This record gives sequence, C-alpha cells and structure tokens, in this order.
Amino acid sequence: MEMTEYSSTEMMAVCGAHAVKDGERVFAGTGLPVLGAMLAKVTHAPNAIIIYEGGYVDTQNKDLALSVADSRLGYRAAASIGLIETLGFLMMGGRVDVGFLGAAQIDEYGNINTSYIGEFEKPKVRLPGSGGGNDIASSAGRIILMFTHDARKFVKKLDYLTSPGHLSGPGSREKLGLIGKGPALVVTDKCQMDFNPDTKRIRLKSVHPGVTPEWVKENVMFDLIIPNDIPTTAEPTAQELETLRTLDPQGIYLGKGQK
Amino acid sequence: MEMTEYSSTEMMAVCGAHAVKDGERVFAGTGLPVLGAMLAKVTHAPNAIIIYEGGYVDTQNKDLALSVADSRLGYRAAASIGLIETLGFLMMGGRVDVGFLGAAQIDEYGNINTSYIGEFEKPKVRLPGSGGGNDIASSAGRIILMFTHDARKFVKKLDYLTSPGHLSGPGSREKLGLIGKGPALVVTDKCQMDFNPDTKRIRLKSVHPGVTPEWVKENVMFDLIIPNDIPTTAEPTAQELETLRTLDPQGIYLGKGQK
Amino acid sequence: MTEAAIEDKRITLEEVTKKVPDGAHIAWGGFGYQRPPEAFAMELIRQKKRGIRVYTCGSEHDLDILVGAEVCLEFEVAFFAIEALGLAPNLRRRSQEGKVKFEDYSNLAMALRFLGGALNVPFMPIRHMIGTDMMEKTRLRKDKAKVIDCPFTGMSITLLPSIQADFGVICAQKADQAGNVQIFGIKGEDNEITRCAKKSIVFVEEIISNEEIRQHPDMTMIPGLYVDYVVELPFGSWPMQVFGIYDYDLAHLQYYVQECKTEEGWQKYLDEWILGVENHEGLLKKIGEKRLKELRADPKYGY
Amino acid sequence: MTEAAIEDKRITLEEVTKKVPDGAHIAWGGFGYQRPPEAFAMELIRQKKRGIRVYTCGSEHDLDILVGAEVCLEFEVAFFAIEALGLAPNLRRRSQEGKVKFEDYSNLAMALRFLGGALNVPFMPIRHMIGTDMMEKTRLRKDKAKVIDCPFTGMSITLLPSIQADFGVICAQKADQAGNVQIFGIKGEDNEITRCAKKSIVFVEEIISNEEIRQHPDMTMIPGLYVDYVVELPFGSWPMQVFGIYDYDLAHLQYYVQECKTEEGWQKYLDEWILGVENHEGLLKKIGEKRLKELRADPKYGY
Repeated sequence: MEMTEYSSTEMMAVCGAHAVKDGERVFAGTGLPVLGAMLAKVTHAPNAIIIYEGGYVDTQNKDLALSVADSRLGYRAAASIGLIETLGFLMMGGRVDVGFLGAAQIDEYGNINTSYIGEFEKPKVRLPGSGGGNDIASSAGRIILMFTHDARKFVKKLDYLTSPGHLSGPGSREKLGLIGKGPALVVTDKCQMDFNPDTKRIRLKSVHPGVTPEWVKENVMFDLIIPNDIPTTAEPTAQELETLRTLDPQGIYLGKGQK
Repeated sequence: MEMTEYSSTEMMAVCGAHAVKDGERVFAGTGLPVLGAMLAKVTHAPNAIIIYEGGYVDTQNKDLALSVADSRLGYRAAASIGLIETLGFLMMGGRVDVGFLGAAQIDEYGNINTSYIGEFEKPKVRLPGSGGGNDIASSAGRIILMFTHDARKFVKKLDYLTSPGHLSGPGSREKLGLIGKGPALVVTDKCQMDFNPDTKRIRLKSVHPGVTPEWVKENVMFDLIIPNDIPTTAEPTAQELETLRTLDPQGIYLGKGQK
Repeated sequence: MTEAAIEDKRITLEEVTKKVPDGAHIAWGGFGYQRPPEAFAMELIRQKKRGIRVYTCGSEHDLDILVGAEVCLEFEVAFFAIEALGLAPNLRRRSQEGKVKFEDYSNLAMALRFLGGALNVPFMPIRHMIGTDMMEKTRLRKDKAKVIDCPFTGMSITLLPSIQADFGVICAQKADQAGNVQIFGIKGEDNEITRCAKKSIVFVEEIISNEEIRQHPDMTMIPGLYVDYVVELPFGSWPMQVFGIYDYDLAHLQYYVQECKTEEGWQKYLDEWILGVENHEGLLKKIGEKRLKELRADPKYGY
Repeated sequence: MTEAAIEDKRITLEEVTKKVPDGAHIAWGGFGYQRPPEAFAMELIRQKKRGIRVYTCGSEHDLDILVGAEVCLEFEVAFFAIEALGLAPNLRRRSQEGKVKFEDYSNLAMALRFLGGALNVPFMPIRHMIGTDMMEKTRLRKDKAKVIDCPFTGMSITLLPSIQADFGVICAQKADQAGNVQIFGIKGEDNEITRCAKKSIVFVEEIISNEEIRQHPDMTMIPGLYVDYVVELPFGSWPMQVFGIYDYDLAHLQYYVQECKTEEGWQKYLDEWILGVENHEGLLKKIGEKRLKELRADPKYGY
C-alpha cells in the first residue's frame, strides 16, 4: 500500500478509530474523539451508533462539530433529547459499549484528572472539570483515553481524581458498584498503552513509528510496565488519511499542515 | 331566577364546580369531577387550568372524556406529556391547587379507601386501587371528594387506607412531609361536608334541598358533627344546568332523565 | 463513505409472542384507554402463556382478558377497572376466587419505579404512599417500600424499588424498522418502560422510513437503541384508542363489561373474540371494515 | 362559553433582570454552544448584580463573562471551558486570583439534581462520582453528596442533594405569551431546570400564538404552568447558537478567547461589547445586520 505523510494528530485519530468495533455504541466527546468515532463509522464500523451527551442519539452529521451540543450533530440524528437520556438512561443504564475521554493527568491505574492542577485548596490552574467525563468513565463498557504525550501528564499521584480508572486496582470498581469496566486503551501522539488484565496497571502496547520504548519510559513519571517485543503501531493507510481529512477539511482538530 | 328541575347528579356536579376558584390549577379524574371542573371553567373560573394525569396539561377539550387518557383531552391541550410530568413535576412538585377524588369509603378524617372491600387477606371486592388517587390526596393543595351518598361509605374504620385524608388528625400530614393540606370538602347527592379546622374531623356543611341533617346523621356510620343552623345547599341556576347539559349532551355522567 | 445497513427489527405478532416465556415479567405500556397492547394480550392468550407478572400504572380491557384467561394473575399495579364503565369484570371474579395477587402502588410510584429502572439505580424517592396501608400490606414482594431518614433534611422519605422487567411492551403510532419510535398524544409511562426493560417490544400502527425519522429527530420519543422488536400491527390497541389514528370502540367495551359479568359470558367472549379468530388479521376481519372505518380518527381532532 | 384570557407573561430583558436580586441562586440553562442565556448574562453585568450563585451542567462564554465582571463567583457546576477553543480565560484568571468557588459535580449529577428538585424530593441516587475526589473535596456546601447502604440491595449508593433554585433561566426557539415553550434540537437539562426553579424566565427567539401552541401540544416541552416570565429576544444566545435559527459566531469566540487572556483585554472587551452598548438592541446594531444574516441557519440543516 502506498504510504502517505501524516501528522501525529492524524495518527491519534486513526488509532482511536481502530479501537471502535462495528455495531458498538460509542460515546464521543469533542475534539479528536469525534474524529476517531466518525472515521470508524465511515470505514470499518458503519453500524457503530454514536451518541453525544447533549442529547443527540445515533448521529449522521455531515459537518464537524465544535461542541457536544453543536447544532451540526442534530442534522439527521435519529433523536435529539437531553442529558438525562444520554448520560442517564443510556450511559448509567449500561447501554454504551465504549467512551472516549481526554485527560490532563492520568495515573498508573488510568485514573483521570480533568479538574485542577496544583493543590485543591489553592490550585494553579482550574481545568474544565468533569463535564460528562466522570459519568462516561464510571459506566461506559470500556474507556479509550486520548491526549498528546507529555511526561507531566503521566503522574504517580493525581492532583485531583475526577473520573475513575481502575482506582486502586483489581476489584475496586466492582466494590463501588461501577458498571463499566474502566480504561482499556490510552492513545497519545507517541504510543498506545493498555492495562494488565490481572493487576490493572498501565503498560506499553505499541510505539508509533520513530518512537522507542525507552523514550516512552522516560516520558512518564511513574514506573511504566514495558513488556518484551513492543510492536510499532501500524501506520494510517492512504485511504484512512484521505477519509479523515474529508471529515475535517478545515483542519479544526487535525491542524493545518502540522506533523 | 327561574327554577329548573335538576337531578341529584347534576346537583353534585354543580357543587363540584363551585368549589373551584378562578385561576386555580385543577387536577380532575374521570366521571363527575371532569364535569365539575369543566363547568367551573366555562362559568365563573375561565382561567382555571385543568390537568389530567395521563399527561394532558391545560386542556380545552370540546367533547367529554371517558378516560383520563382519552384522546378527546388531547385536542387543543397546551401540552401532552406523561405521568412523571403530571403526577411528579406538577403534583408532587406542589404546583396543583385542587384535586378531585372519588371514594368507596371514607372515615371521619377524610381518609380514603378505593382498594378493597372486606379484609385485605380475603377481600370481598377488589376495587380499582389508588391509580393517581394517593398521589393527588398526598400533594394537591386541597381535595374535593365526590361520591353518591350511602351510609356504608362513611365508616368508623376503613377496610383499607388507600389515600391520606387528615390521617389521625391535626399535624399528622405535616409529620409525614405530605405537601397538600388534605380534604376540604365532601360532596354527595344529599349534602356537603367540610372539616373542622382545629380537629380535622368531618362535619356537615349544608344539606341539599329536601334532605334533613337528621337524615344525614343516620346515614353515616360514625358520629357526624352537626353544627347548628345547617344551611340548605343553593340550587343550581338555570344557566348552570343548561351549560352542564351542553357539556354532557349524551348523559354519559349525568344519566338520562334520572333525578 | 460506507453506507450503514439500517437494522431490521421487524417481526410478526406470533413470532414476538413466542419469545416471551411462561413466567416472564412484563412492564406493560399504554395508559387507560390510550395505546394499550391489546393485540399482544390476545396473542398471549392464544399461545396459552402462564405465570406472567405485569407491572403497570393502570390498564383496563387488555389486562382483564389476561386475568380471565389466567395468563397473568400477578400484578404490581396502581389501577385496574374499565374507567367510566365500572370494575373490570374478570378481575372482580378471579379476585373473589382468590386467584389474583396484587402489589398495590400509586400511579406516580409505578412511573417512578420505571424511571429508577431506566436510570439503573436501585430505588427512587417519593413523598406519596406514606401514611397508608399501601406501605405495609403486601402480597408479592419482600421489600415493597422502605422509609428512611433523609440524610440531607432529616425528614422521613419513602424509597421505592426500581423495576427492570424482562420485557417492556408498548403500542405507538409510528416507528422505523430500527425501532426509532414516534408517539403522539400523551406518553403515559411508556418512555420509562422501554428504557427500563431488558428487552423492548414496540407495536406500531405504521412503519415509516429511517429517512423520515431522521428528518424529524425532535419527534423521536424512543430511540431504536432501546428497542429489540418492532411489529407493524394496525388497530393493535382495539378496542381501545390510539391518538390521531382511531377511537375506542365504546359499544364493544360496553358489551364486554356486560357479557363478562359471569364466567359463562366471559368464556363465550373468549371463544368468540380471542380463540375463535386465528390471529390479529382474523380479528380485524371479524370486526369488519365498516366498523373499523367508523373508528378511524378525524385528523383534525385526533379521535 | 366564557373565553379565558390568555395570561400575558411578556416582559423586557431590562425589567426581568431587575427582578433578580443580588445573591440570587440561578439554575442556568443551555448546554455547551447550544442556547445559553447570553443576553441575560450581559444584562446582569450592565445592572451590576453581585453575589449570584449559578447551578449548571456546563456553560461557556456566558458564564465566563459573569466571572470576569465578578457578577457570579460561586458555581455548582460540571464543566467550564470554551469547548474546542480552550480554557475559559476569565475563569482561569479569576481562579488564580482565588476569587472563584466551585462545587464540582458531573454533568449527570447536575441534571439529576435538577430532576430531584423538579420532583420535589430531597435527593436523587446516582452510581457515578463515587470513588473520586468529587465526593470529598468541597468548598460551598455542607452536604455535597452522601453514600448510604441501599436498603434494597445492600450496595453502597450515592445520594445527591436536589436543587430548587430561586430562578431557572433558559433560552428557547418559541413560546406563546403564557409561557408554553417549544424547544427544537437537544434539550440539555433545560426541561428539568424550568421545573425545579421557584421562578422560571424563558428567553425566546420568537413569540407565537397560543393557538399555534394548541395546534401542536406534542411540541410543548415546557408548559406555561412552570414559566413566570417570557422575553422575546432575537439572537438572545449570540455569540452561541440556537438550533434551526442561527449558528455560533466562531470568529467572535476566537477573538474573545484571545482578547481575554489578559485582564486588560477583558476590560476592553467588557467596555466595548457589554457596557459600551445600551442594551441588547444596541448589541445587535453593533454586530451588524450583515454579520447576523451570515449567522442565520439554513432551515435544511438547522445551522
């Protein structure tokens, strides 16, 4: 297959898309997850059903949305209701297979901070907060985390735990009655990580072309599990890239000419 | 004013109508209460807002309904929603001024049985049950009870307490956190009764033309309070009767030619 | 772009009824005279189901025939009668025979129990029912309701156990083949029923295209995500009504109430109107085109 | 028949804002870019309100200007940013100054708290938030959330305190003068907000007749019973969007985010776009007919 140049952001979007299976019910937030979910739907997962927390159910939007409440998502949606519907009946009701989330920090168990940087009592930065993130992390069948790689985001201890990953390890989600199975995959612009099924601790899964396992190990602030024989992430195909760029012609999420 | 012959059922409907004030939010069940509420709205209370538990809000039906869910009530309603709306947000939300109810039995405190005649363990008759009755009795601002007079309906002890009246007397509703103020008026085809504000016990308020306080006293199975100087209930006016018959031209609730 | 196939959840009345096993717990839609699953009740009888438990606010002729045929003798319910026409005759008789078991709730209590099931939380709070015999007198459930001290206000508050029934069954005006449902007129508790059930069955008067659904997303009351089976079945709520489509058959209801006052009368009704027709099409033929046409709603009024 | 007068709840933006006292608690409608009460936020600033507390799932530019102008510094909220464009600039700065107090909840938690208020019950159960810092870390409330043992299942379950705010404020497409409201596109948490508030204020793009409301009762999302004031205010959500009516003004939002990164930039924005116009009509004049026309939605797409 012909290789095409692609940006690291495009790589992330394609990895996100690959994580969606056909027929799944997908809960997407704004940003790259939207693109990943849309790409999946127009390539290998045409029967994926995409839901946005504002109230849009089973969307077929033609233009890219800036907000989970964007009118663009309303065009040809199968239903257009409200938050109790999407985050309550669908999400807490256990009817969503996969949810995408971003994070400002995660720890070794995939617990998520999107609220504060610094001490709670006197934070350095107030981040957006949970939004629907905690709801998605608690109840979606599995979680895919997507964010650009920065060592300061992979911390030993979160400044604030906004949304549950595997909490303190095996059994801790079940003990609290959480419905979803927690984080399954972390996608950055450098690598992919998953979680050891026995210990629920994060581990390296694949490195993107040009990135070494050593680089990744040095660019997380905890002791990352690195199994033997880490594969290189498959590169996006020419067709995937072409389709992806059709979905975001203005480069709103993909950026313009950025590598 | 010219007097017109009228039936005892018509008398009840008119008494029910008189109990509604202009601008009030009225919750009506099927049967005579519908007629009472509709009569009020087309005579002295044009700004009354009528709500039916199936989901109809602010109705202006042109034909009489057989069911609280009847499509007739949907014609020109201001909204057509569901039970959580009517019995939840509106009723339990404390937004309804007056509710009409029927009863198979009531006791001295206006507590209501619409569920079983005979012992609960081996009932003689299974009645319709609460329906929305308990909800209305619990939370409507005040309750108007309407049923045909029969001594066996006014009992010292209910076979089953379906819907709360004044329970065991002053303060007992408040103690349980019930929002509504409880029964205010009982309308039968023989008389009207209200409740002593201090003791919350039922008492005779007026007797319909031709009925004596003594007859009423003998036709209840508890010791009815009969104040001095019981007035005779005002007779329906010719205009009220004419309007009422227009609302039920087929005599569905009023009966045909019945006195 | 790859075109998604539109999932086809259509099935016949006979086949969908076969999927409901004896002993199933059903959250039962429709409210009063509006959109009850009548044809489904009749088919449950024809297929001789037993041991069904029904959860509902209130239904009328549909449940009374289930009681008469002893398909369903256990109810968690708020209301049971034929409004304006009197008590439900089979229910009255079967109750006197000691055959029917009720767990009594109020209408709001049942609707909130469906809402709690839809939210997948174990209970819902209510300010009603407290102070009455409905709190203590119980026949079917270990835990009918619980009163706790509210941890915020200190006041007593009643908790009701949520319902997540095996099946949710409703009738509606329109749906597409993927189960996106449009309901016109009151919704009763049908929105909550389809969301709380493990599997939902929707009977519709008319199947419309997915394209039409997507032209009017605001009109979708129940997204297809909640719906497992869609049955196109005109007059599926006869002898009751469907807003905008047809009115109730008052003459038939009056005949039913009168006829079924005796066991003999009920058996005759059962033989003639339910077992005596092969299926729903047979029933419609028996009712006759003339009568069906009379019942058709005037679009201006909806009945 | 006596004709009912149709109650007239219409009022101007200026007058309705005067009815909101300093210190009022407001349940704030709109969700993300969709139908936020922007013009109302600007008028609160012009009238120099202080000490407002806002309850909302998430809003963006509208709340950020309230924070910048220090009208509102207390929030019970789930989300605060300008989606896709970055952090809310005033919020970021005022937070660093230590001036803003948040009580953090999730989106569903806030929506359920409104639902609980609408039902007039003291709390609602939720299976989320448990296990996180949101449960314990608190700034505004004595009782942020409580975990109890479920009396039915024995499992731990979280209870959230219901909200019954002084005011509920939403924007919608259409209403009649009696406050019967039609909302097209997503509803967010606006249905619950109007039902839980002590007084509700509705801003609409267009007033329609009561007759039109009664022709389509299925389209009434919020009956007038819940609504105290109706304000007809075209472009009341600018620079955000209203489904079917107009799109967001992306250029303005980008300009806002850039400009307000510094206090000086914010003060300039405040002077130019909020205090520098006399009222909403003045704002529309400043934006200009040409730009407003560009933002008008194509009815085919809704944006």
